[in-house]
Amino acid sequence: MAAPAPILRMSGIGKQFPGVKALDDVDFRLLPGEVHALMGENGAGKSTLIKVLTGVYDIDAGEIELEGRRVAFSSPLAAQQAGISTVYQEVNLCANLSVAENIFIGREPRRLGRIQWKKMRRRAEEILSRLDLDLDVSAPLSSYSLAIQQMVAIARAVDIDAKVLILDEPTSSLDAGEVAQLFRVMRRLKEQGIAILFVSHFLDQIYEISDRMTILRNGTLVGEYLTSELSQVELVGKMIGRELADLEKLEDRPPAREGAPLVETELLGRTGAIEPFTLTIHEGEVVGLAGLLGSGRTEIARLLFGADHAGTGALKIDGQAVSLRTPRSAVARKIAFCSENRRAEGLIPDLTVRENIILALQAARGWTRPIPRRRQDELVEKYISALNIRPANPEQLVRNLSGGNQQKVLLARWLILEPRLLILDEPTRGIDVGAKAEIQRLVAELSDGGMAVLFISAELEEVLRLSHKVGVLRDRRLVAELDNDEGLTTDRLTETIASGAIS
Amino acid sequence: GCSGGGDGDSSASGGSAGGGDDKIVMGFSQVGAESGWRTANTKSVQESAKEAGIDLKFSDAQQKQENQIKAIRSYIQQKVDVIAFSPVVESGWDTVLKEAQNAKIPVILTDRAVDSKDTSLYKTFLGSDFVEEGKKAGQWLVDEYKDSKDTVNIVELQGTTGSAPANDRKAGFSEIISADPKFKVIASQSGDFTRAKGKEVMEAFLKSNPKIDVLYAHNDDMGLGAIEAIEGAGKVPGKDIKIITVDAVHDGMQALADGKINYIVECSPLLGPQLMDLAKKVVKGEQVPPRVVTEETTFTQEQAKEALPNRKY
Amino acid sequence: MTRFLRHRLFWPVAILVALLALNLVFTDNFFRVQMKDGHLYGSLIDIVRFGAPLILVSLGMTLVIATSGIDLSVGSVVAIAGALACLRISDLDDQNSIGGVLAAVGIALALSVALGVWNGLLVAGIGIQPIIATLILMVAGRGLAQLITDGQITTVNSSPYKLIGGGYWLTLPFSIIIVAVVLALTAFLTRRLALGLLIESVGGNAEASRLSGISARGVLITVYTFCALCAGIAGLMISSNVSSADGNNAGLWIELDAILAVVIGGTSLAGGRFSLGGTVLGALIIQTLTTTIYSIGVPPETTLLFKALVVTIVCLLQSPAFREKVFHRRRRPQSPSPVTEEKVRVSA
Amino acid sequence: MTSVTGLLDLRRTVPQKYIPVMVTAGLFVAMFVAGGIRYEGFATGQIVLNVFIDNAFLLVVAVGMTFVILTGGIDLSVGSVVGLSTMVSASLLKDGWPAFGVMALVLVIGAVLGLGMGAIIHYFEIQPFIVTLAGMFLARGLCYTISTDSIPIENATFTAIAQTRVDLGGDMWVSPSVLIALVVVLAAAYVLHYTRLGRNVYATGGSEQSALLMGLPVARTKIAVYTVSGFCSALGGLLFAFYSLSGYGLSAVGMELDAIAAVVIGGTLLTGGSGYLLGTVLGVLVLGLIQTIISFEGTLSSWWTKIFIGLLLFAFILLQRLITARRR
Ligand SMILES: Nc1ncnc2c1ncn2[C@@H]1O[C@H](COP(=O)(O)OP(=O)(O)OP(=O)(O)O)[C@@H](O)[C@H]1O
Ligand SMILES: Nc1ncnc2c1ncn2[C@@H]1O[C@H](COP(=O)(O)OP(=O)(O)OP(=O)(O)O)[C@@H](O)[C@H]1O
Ligand SMILES: [Mg+2]
Ligand SMILES: [Mg+2]
Repeated sequence: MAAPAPILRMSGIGKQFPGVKALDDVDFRLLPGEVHALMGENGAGKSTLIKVLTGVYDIDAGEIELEGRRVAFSSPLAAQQAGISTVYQEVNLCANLSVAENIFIGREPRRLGRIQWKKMRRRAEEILSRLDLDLDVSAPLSSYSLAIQQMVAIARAVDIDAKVLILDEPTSSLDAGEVAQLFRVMRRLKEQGIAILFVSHFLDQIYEISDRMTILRNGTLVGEYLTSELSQVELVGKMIGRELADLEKLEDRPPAREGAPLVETELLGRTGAIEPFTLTIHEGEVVGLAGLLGSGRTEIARLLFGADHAGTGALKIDGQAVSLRTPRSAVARKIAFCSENRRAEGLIPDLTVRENIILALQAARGWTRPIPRRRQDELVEKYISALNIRPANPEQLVRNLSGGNQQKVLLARWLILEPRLLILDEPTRGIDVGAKAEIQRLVAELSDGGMAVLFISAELEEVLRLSHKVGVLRDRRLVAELDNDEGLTTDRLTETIASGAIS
Repeated sequence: GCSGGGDGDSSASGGSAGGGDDKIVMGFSQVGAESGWRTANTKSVQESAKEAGIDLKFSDAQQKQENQIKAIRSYIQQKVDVIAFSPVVESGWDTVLKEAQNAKIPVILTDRAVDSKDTSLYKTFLGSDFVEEGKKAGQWLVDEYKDSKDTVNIVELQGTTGSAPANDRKAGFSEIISADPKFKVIASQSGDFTRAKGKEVMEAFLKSNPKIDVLYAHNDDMGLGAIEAIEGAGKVPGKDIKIITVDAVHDGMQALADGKINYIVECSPLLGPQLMDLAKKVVKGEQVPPRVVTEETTFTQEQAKEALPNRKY
Repeated sequence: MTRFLRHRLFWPVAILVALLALNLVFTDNFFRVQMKDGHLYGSLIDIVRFGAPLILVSLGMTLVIATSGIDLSVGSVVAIAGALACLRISDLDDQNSIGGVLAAVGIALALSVALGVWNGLLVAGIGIQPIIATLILMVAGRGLAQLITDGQITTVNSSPYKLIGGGYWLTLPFSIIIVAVVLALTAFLTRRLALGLLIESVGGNAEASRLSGISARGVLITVYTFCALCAGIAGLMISSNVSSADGNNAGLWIELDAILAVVIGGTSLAGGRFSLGGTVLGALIIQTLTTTIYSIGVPPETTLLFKALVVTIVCLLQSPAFREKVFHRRRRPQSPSPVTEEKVRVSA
Repeated sequence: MTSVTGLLDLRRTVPQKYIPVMVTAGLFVAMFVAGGIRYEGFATGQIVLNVFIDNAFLLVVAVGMTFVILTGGIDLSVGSVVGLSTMVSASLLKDGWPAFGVMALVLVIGAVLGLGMGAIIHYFEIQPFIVTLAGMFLARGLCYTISTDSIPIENATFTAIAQTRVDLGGDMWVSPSVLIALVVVLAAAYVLHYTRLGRNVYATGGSEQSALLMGLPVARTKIAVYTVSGFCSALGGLLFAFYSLSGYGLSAVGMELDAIAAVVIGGTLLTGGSGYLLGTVLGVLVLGLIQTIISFEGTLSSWWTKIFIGLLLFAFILLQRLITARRR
């Protein structure tokens, strides 16, 4: 293999956290002009490897060479100055600043030390339009959905003049179109000789974009492979250490049984967020929502949960008109909502896994009726093993969990509530292949047991696989409601989304 | 005047526009309301103003010099006839007093002095002499122990650190007793002019100093707190430990009459009548003495018993 | 041993012990506790007894801080409670009547609770930032206390009232017993019942808590009310201890000491996890420091320098980053900065 | 004031984010008008100027505090540093030091104190509250070490600055301190809006961790804001020394609360990352105007003064809050 000299080489890397050996003697190299996928289950150590490399954490063992020179970055700033540009797993931007600033902060266009705001905004618009985004760049980042924030983070990273670009699960909430945009950009950068490290749990994406992959398992190196020489099945086998049997078992979804209508909306809407829509969710039914970034899926979910106040329309539960003023009243009616933004709207980072899991149940019972500790332990144990949360330590702080495992904790919080309507907004964000299949199976099982589910995902396959009925959104309007019969394919969905037509 | 102390909030100044008729308008800027003594002082000023037919603009500076300066400025702007104030602190009044002088408004200081070199900035200063008070306290002690040869162990409860009465009462006292080496101040600590602190500090003193003969407290309140501590430790205040305080507030006088305190140096808050007299003279343009010391006395236990029934305060 | 060393409260305890030991050098018998007239008597007892009001206020403050709030008004509530109780008692025909004293205490505490609800409504109902919401009561409340006492010191002569802050019961100072009861109650509410979990989650991430169905508003009002109640009890204690109410000075600056105690105890001002034990230790450290200053005879002019020194040492020793940098330990216990918290803007 | 508004970008028709500041400004004007209607001789330009004259030092201190609070920190030492600055100035001037030497030294002392606190806060990861509280004790303690008495300032330069009036025509005037404070405000607004340091301040306050991961110099920023705050406090101390022409260990006790209150009333979030310097200016003015109103109200007793301040503050904040909430 007459490969060019690696631009980056990490050897014998070890990293120990209290109680967890996150990395153990890992070797890794990155060649210029390649897209290198870093693969592994949730908690395998991918993000840790990236953080060790970019100076977020000190390393315990091993060494790093960049362009043949030994380096040890003391901070992400130092790594950035040495030419490594990184998008970390959780969106790490400052939501209080404007979109333009988030792209440019630290390297604003200046004249005589004075920031040129106009120029900055213009250039930000340019950069975003190259990613097919048309945003008000002077609006604060917090006014945009998580997916858009993710795009902004990417925009920032690719604009930084770098030799190495690291993308840690940048696509976890992006839809197909956005991913395609990103890949176009990545290919262009690759042609310029930039080395790209890419992490994703979407195998299709990996096979589409990457040239080479390194697989980690439990903090140890499994090996480095050329993507073209490793089949998907082999890859999964190496990641989880055994064969994955039931990945595609859910293929055909039974038609919805005739449950009673659980939730009915009548022209429910909120100005500026979602046009009035009418939707019925039956017991035991899985309703999927499909649409592009910012099309209003999350807004529907929030209205149904009482997280936002509806401006117009009516909501009926069990045939009775109700108004959900707070999430609390929704929970009291056994509606659960698992937010897409686990960091801002989901987890309490300083509490333990156990506390995070029982939080909603405890809140529903009120503080005067604590859940007995024995019962807590049972429940938590059950879901730790059902969702394979690792490390399987209920007293671990959630902040110390890997991204995927945090997502599972959030799911577990709502599952133990045994709701009647479970709203899942991007529940499989950042979850590995094995666990994803597990979660999908769980959703199917629960709905068979009579639970209604509103399922939102950027991944159309997933929506199709699970739902009985798919609502299609476009420009904050519910434009179609399609039954999931034989005729419905991802292509047809994409078409409906694109045309905005009523079928 | 007595206690100092701090107060952590915003502030005030006072008086609305003064009328131009024959009634005298006086702007009075008080230090604050940090102690019972101070409120008695305020009350005295307010009541005697009413009696004297003087229109009083009152403002409370909450122990902040900047607030007093603001208040005085606002009086100047409201064109009052005379300004009186009890300065929070001695220095730093020249600028604003000059403004008053330029506006031809006479100024009277009450309770505390200022250290301006230019004494023409104010007409007169009415108030007690804190150093003198300390000296009186020391003198009583010297007389009391003049026959004894043994060392006299003294503990001192100081007022708020840095405040004028604390500084001066300490200085006056130690000036007198330092003449005789048998007087030894074995512990001296700030009790912030409050009962609670006085009690707390005294308890600590009692624990760390087995032999205490005399307590000198910069005001009655700290002395009263200390009495509780002394009783708590199983000693008899006034006998086992002799107590000297300053102020002569009602509760203090009561304790003196009850034999729990041995000697009180009066520091009267009732400056109102004298102040109004001076104000009238000053407004009329009459000559007034540059320094008017308030009529103050000292009390022994017997004198206290006599004086107690007809004390206003 | 290392587990012991790593315990959350190891450093506060060590500091407290060191301070006490320092006293021993200057005062013989510092640790001696004797029986005197059937009462326990000694410097150690004094520290707890004088620290009692501070401990109470700090307990309430801990819960408020855990919700990432702050309560500046405690000092004023201390003054108001004491003033009102003393005013009522001084109006009694028989100041020693137990019923009358109980009624006075009840009214004072009821007013404290009302003030706490007021704070809670401003913070949770109207959404004013806690520091400003409670600043309003801090300023106005001091005035209210002075209004009640007419700016004078209201002296009472009531032995039942005296019991609260200055009396003894079962050989122990009654104030210590009150503190123990309140502490036990707080621990029960927060750790046995689920209040603690809800408080920590509201403090850790308010929006996430709301979306989990927690009534953040209810939690906040509860917490501010509890804090004011604690301050009220502390106010009774302080005024009872000297049998008088001082509307001008009672509880002055106690909010600073209380916040300091909470922070020394290891609770972050950013909210989230709180430690009642740590707070009690923190308050004891502060009180011991005060006592130390008196007993080793630090002159008043240098008191503050001494305090600055001790506070600096305390917080340096408590900082893992400092220990690691100074004691040259090899491995850094990860996590870029545990202090940093994500802030979630509530976009409602 | 207007020039600050000009600095802020009002190109778009009042973007959402400026609404709170606009509301605060509107309420301030309303309060002034209400005062003018209620009290005779209130609605004059000099009243507003007096608010500036009497609060110039607070304004400067609050500017420093704004930097700190924007990063999500807090600085309790400012009041003591003001006190210390007056004390150092007074005692050195008494010893015959040259005025400008003293000023320079005082500013350096303030900045160094701030730098030290910032470094401890950042490198040892200790909560700003305790570090600056220790700083507060330290500075106040140093005051007493210098002297427990107040020391008058008789230096010619200081006196001249203190007693100069800058005439603005029409019988209105301001003190040089006001001009200094305005320069500080403009400079700070410029720094916050137009320099990297300023933007890093906002980013650090928004999320320190994100700022770190975005490769921003968080350490430098955090230390810088405490240095700025220390410097501003020292400068505020000099202005205070001009104002009172004396040094006193107990001066500016509790000023940290006034400064924090001004910043927060101005709409800055104590959690950091959001707020404008114009808001702080308004906050100081509101506090000052409340005092002026009270002085015109006249006959309030000591306690009613406090209750009245509390009520005015409450009314102001309630309206501010309600109007802002309705607009959203
Ligand atoms: N700060 C920390 N403290 C303690 N343990 C940690 C910390 N950060 C990560 N870990 C642990 O290290 C391991 C590796 O985590 P890492 O985030 O690298 O996983 P990952 O491969 O990125 O997983 P995912 O796909 O879910 O993002 C996990 O077991 C995690 O719990
Ligand atoms: N193009 C856009 N322009 C302005 N605001 C947008 C845009 N897209 C999204 N937003 C904002 O993002 C928020 C979330 O959008 P929404 O809930 O509609 O997203 P979604 O359909 O769930 O899609 P996703 O979560 O994948 O972005 C909305 O409040 C909206 O204000
Ligand atoms: Mg990861
Ligand atoms: Mg969404």
